Amino acid sequence: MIIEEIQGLLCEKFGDKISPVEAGAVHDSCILVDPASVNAICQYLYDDERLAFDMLMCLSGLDLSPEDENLSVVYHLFSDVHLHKVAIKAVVSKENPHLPTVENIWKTANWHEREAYDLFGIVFEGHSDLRRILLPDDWEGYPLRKDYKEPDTYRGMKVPY
Amino acid sequence: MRQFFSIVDNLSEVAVGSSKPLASLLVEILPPLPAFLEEYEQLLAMITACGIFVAVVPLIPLVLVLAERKVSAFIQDRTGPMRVGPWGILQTLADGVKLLFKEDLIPPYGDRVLFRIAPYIIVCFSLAAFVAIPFGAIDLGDEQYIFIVSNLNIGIFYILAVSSVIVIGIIMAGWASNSKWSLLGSLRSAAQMVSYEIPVGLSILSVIMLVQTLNMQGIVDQQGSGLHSWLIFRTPFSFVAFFVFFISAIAEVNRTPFDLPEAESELVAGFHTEYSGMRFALFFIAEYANMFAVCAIAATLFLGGWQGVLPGIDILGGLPGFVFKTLFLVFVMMWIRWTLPRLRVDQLMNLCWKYLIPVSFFNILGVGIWMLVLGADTMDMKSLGPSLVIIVLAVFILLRQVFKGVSGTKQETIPAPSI
Amino acid sequence: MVGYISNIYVGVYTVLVGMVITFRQMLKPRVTHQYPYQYEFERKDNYREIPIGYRGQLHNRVEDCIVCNKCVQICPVDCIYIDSRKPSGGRGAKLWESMNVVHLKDRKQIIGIVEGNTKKIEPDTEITISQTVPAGKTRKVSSNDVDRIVERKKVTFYMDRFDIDMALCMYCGLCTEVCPTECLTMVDTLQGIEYSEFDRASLNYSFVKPELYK
Amino acid sequence: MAAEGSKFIEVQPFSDEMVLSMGPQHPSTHGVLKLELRLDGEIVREAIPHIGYLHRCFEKHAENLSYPQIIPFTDRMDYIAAMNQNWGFCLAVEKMMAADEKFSGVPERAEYLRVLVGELNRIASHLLSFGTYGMDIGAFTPFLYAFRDREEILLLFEEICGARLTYNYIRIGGVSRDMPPDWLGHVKNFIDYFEPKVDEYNALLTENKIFIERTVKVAVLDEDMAINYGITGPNLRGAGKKWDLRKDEPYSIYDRFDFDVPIGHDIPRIGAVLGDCWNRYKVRMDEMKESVKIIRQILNQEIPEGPIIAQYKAVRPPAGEIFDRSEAPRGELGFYIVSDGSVKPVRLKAKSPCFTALSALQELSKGLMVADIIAIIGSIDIVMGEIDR
Repeated sequence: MIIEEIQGLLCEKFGDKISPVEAGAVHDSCILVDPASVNAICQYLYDDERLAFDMLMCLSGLDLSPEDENLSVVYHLFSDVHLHKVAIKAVVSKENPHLPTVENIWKTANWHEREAYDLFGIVFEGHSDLRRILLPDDWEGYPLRKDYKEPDTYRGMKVPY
Repeated sequence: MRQFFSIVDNLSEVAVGSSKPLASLLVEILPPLPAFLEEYEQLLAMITACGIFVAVVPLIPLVLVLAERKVSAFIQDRTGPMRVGPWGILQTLADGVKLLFKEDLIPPYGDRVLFRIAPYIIVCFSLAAFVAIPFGAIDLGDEQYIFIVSNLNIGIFYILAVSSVIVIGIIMAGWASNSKWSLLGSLRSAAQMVSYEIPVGLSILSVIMLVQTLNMQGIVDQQGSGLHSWLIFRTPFSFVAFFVFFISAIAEVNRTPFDLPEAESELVAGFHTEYSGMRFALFFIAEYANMFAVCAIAATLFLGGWQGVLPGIDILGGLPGFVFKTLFLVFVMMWIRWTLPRLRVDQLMNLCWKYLIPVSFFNILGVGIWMLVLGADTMDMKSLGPSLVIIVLAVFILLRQVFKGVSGTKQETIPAPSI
Repeated sequence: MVGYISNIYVGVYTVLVGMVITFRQMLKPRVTHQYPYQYEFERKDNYREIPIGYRGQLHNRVEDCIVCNKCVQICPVDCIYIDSRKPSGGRGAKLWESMNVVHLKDRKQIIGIVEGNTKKIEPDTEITISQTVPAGKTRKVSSNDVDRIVERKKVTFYMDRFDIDMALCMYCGLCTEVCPTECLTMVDTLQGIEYSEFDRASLNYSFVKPELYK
Repeated sequence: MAAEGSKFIEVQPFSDEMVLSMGPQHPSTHGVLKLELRLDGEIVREAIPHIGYLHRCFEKHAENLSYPQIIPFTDRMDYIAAMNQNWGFCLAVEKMMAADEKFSGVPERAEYLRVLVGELNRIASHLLSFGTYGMDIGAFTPFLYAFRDREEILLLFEEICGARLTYNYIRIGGVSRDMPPDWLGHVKNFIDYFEPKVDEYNALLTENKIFIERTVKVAVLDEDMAINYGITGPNLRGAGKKWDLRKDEPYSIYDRFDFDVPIGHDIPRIGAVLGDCWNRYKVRMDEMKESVKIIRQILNQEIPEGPIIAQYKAVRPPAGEIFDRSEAPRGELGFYIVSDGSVKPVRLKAKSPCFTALSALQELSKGLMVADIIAIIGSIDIVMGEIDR
């Protein structure tokens, strides 16, 4: 199934929560979705027999530039049944980066969401164990944001070595 | 005090024939002692012999550690230690010296007293087992002098009793270290050693039934008429009992595949995780001394002790032959260690309680029935013949299967490209 | 009961098979070597030796270096430091003209101006190299000894500093690939792999030779 | 910043339970993994993995480096199979570059070289996995046998790319060096020597009764759970799912070779069930043989002459984003790259197979024993460098 068909199916179900496929993208195309309903959309993608996306290949946060006021979360899904792929993207603001978790659908999202929280500060509501995963628990700031300034010291140690 | 010494004297009373410990020769050769020491004559002789053993036995680990490293290296395509001395033969000495100079760390919040005495307990009791092992015998005049510290008439029983005290030292070490790894290791070891006492005891029992004595020298004496008189070949059941004993002995001395107390991939180093310096070396000495002791016991009980393959050929009182047998068993232990993976705790208990103990009970039963049916004198050809036939047949069939299985893996003829 | 006995049999059997395999191994020759003693680390045909093109320690032949800064730009970990300045004399001033580097087959180099065709080496001829650096003499070599001849660009900068921090280097070899004069190389001999130091600061190698620019 | 505290296990005072901190320094956590165990005697009630001890900010680094400069950093992710990591990254970038007219595509000869080194590295990686798994279970000898044979592969790599562990060999559009003149002969020597060795290792360790006791029916990871956890590679195939990107979505020139995809089986003879530790381990042993098969096919073919690297001006992929995955020895290695048309990526995320595999540990380890934890970690074959990145 190609991405337009998937997008059509999603539009049928969710209507205006789905944006059209990003035009002009050279490589992979994403379906932009409303961040608040990510969980419902993913549940539909997982449950529907025609789609049956049973594998979350990758979940990544995305910050395009320091000037950008938005963060995105990209979900790369793969269906082991129909062997098709789709990427959906949810855009949240940098001030209030909240969106629902998909951990209840794909368990692998647990650690991926923790990583996105750790490095981008995106808060996944309803996550069972949302804490830093790669960085120390008392690290300040979210390093993969483009406007991140590294601290001078961490616990008395000089950071820029 | 005097009463205590008389008990010791009674215990060490010669039980069989006119054989005496070698140390009593000393008493006879030396000029007579002053009158007030006369009644302690035997005791002094024993102390002298003990002194010799305490000096000699710690040298065994020195050899065995190197042997283990070399055996493991040869199995694993390596050369082992090569730098200290020719072919690295002084490596253990160098390690010992290094450990001697290391700081003796005691973990804070640990139990300092127990932590300090635990290695001594382990070493003492593993050395104590050597007291009752006959290393050889020599005929002088009409008297037979045995290379033994004390010819106890309950020798094997004494050894079993002494070697089971070691577990107390291990638990002390684990508890006093104030480390969870140590504690886990020592508790594993407690469960393991207590359980494996039983198959050891039972398989010894099936031998005792054949020889009707607990005296170690007495057991050796009955195996004096050549290879076929060794207790391992007397009945098919004692053949099995040897393997049960050997497996349990490996577990008793905490070696792979039963080295759970010090499983390095699980428990870091088990009960001696927190030890350093000479105290750590003491654990090593105890481990290897123990290993030598159980192999010596196995050789004594099953493989004819210091008696030779043919009757009457006992070079140097049979000492080299006995050491050779023991070292061979030690080698097999090392060979097993560097071949097999480790069991899990519950499987270890399974093996003991579900396999080894039933089998050794079956052995006792079998030996009894064998003696009832074919006569109590197992040296008689009527009994020995069928036994040898069954053993040879079983070994032949098993080994044929094994070699068939091994050759299934394609004997590779191509050497490694870089050699 | 059958399962019980077959369990024992399989246990004994597989253990014995393993033991036979390990015993068989004991009779074979060893593969390990006594590292510095048993082995002559000289280049031979035996491929156990350090192979040609091994990525060892970095080395810069500053005589060839034209201070183009490409290595600094490509280095992913920024471990190369170059300071340079222009010679006085304004635009177009150069320290020396373009020259040739003659790579001999015994891994030595001669720098100078090669007379005649440098692209193609005819066998059994004599190659004359004049104005060799730094001696300034003329040398003659047989073309059979010559591996290749590389053109060396003209040098237009004084090199004040060429430091490589080998403690930072990650041995990716990208800098040697971009080097236009092939002066920055990775040493593929024993010196390239054995250069331990007690002090980390002494791993910072300085290659600059001020006497070259006098 | 949200108030947060590290989640540590708490036990009630005077209970029979004990908290044991396994790692980060521990002989068999394959690097610097820390596990917090809540133990009831020997039985594990709960195991929480703590990762991040080897975090080197790969993704942050990558945003500040040009594409060719990132390749040495991918070496350091999964340092056991660095060739495959190079390859995965280059595949993703090449896919983006395909839209660039000046990019001439990967030459044929380079594809063959890539498959050769990729499969050799797969063998090396599985050998290490086999060896360390033996050591985790307690058999030390297979470890050194595995290292002995892996050494031969490292020598081959040393010859072709000059490094033993961090190769930086596969570049965008090709490979960095052509093979030395007699290299294929050395590869053939190695393959001839190595192929019978796998049988020997199977007899020594795989079929050993103690090993079987330790690994069968331990930590069963069934297919549904594996897919839900996003677990791929040998761990998924051990659960019985026949899924291999080399076969099912063939990249490079894998469609020209004939090889099987080994999967796990229920084996009543030894009691193995789909998805247990033994099956996961056995899949790796079988895969080594399949890799040997592929290498043999290359050796029997004529490798086409020609250039080894594509022609292009500079690596400036057109703006856009891509998620591409390739089959590394430990599973599907994905790279999510967002480009804005400059020489540096805007965002690069590496989806490592070990990361997802380790996340299943918490669920797998419940109710097992301490020794089984070691068996699981070994059987999912993690490399901390890839998890922490």
